[in-house]
Amino acid sequence: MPTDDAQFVRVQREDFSVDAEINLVRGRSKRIGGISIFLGTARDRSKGREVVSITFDHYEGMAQRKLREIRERAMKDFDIIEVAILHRYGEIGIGDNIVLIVVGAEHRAEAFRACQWAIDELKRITPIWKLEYTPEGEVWVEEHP
Amino acid sequence: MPTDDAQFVRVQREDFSVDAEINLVRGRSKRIGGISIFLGTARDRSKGREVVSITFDHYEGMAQRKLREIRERAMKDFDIIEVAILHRYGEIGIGDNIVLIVVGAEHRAEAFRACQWAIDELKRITPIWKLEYTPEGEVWVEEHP
Amino acid sequence: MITVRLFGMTKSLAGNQDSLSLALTNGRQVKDLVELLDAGYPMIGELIHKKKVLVSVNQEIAHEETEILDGDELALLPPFAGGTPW
Amino acid sequence: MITVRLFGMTKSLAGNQDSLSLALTNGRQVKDLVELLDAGYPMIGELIHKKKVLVSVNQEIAHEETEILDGDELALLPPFAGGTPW
Repeated sequence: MPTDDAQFVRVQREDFSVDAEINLVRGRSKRIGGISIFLGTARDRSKGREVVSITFDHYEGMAQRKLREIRERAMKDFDIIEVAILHRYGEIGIGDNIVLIVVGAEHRAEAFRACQWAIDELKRITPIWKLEYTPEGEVWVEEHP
Repeated sequence: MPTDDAQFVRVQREDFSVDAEINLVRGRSKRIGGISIFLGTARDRSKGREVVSITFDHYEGMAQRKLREIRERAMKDFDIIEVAILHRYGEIGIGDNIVLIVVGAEHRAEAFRACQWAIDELKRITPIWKLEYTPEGEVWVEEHP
Repeated sequence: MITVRLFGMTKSLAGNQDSLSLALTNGRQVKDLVELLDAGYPMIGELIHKKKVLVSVNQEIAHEETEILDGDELALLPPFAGGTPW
Repeated sequence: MITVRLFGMTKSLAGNQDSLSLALTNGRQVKDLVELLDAGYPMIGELIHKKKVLVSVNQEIAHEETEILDGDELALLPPFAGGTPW
């Protein structure tokens, strides 16, 4: 079936509204009863360092492709109805939104499972990089969980 | 420490904004990096029956007390920073919001764990009842998981 | 006289009243209240015996021997159904 | 000439260029590209040998023997750090 990728998977500079993304997901089916959401925000500390702001760099094209792949696999492998995945790029202030995953399902257990899987997988395969600005200078963050 | 119960735990007739509740939670600490949210919405079917609308009845006073208890236990038993719990009462249309749990933590794994625990516990101990209107009549829903 | 608040299906079973006023004269424990309900509202009494409906005293789940004092807040609690059923 | 896109720390290691233009004359596989990088950008070459930086061809992670054809989209990918680190 054709998927509305461009709506449900986005890498964008602008901030997003969680309510708006929830409405997009729940608009897909009246069977949705449980929505699990993960929102990642910019903390003021990272590995003991103070962080002033963060800049995300992404591989345009490949990043979107990987997020689409995560959405499609989530919808195939879990008993869920819809998934939206958003990631911001550019400069992000402390406390601001970075990443959002919204999973709508009939049953809440599957919504939670798929949402956790999607954020783990996003971190693992999506070509996005993070530059942290600290009082001591800039650091490209390397993370291997 | 004194807690802001009335802000973070509410049983209300009006709809709520998920963004507003997230902002309430994230306003508590700049250490928050992962926010796990559960939103329960009204499905159009329940146990094979078509549902036209739902009315929630609650035990005013005891319901709030149980939700406060869930918030306090969550903050004591999990490595999280803040929790908001909201439940609506009165008539709720299909697709509309029923219940919201927002958990802010430094790390996402604990946010997910606490959020799942809180919704399970809410269902178990909170004196709230549901009347479903179906084409065949009204049914008080009995649920023992 | 004591007042017992009703919720959910217990309200329907009592003709859609929000509460019952009962003369608790032969004792001061929850089991005495249940005896009165058995007599006046046998379907509610049966649900209590089956533990499908719980009795609360001052917003805490009570047991058969829980004492009832003047001014206590009593309620009948059918199975909870908050949140979503799924 | 081939163009290799740079991201994250590989950009910093190449003097903040967004991409490198390299003359790939002695072969047409990813390992030939890596040899060129070893010569011109030894710190990047070392990260590739340690598998800390991956090479992608047409947006897919490539291996040493992956063929490089004219018009292919090449990139160097340091460890991903999307989402939140926690």
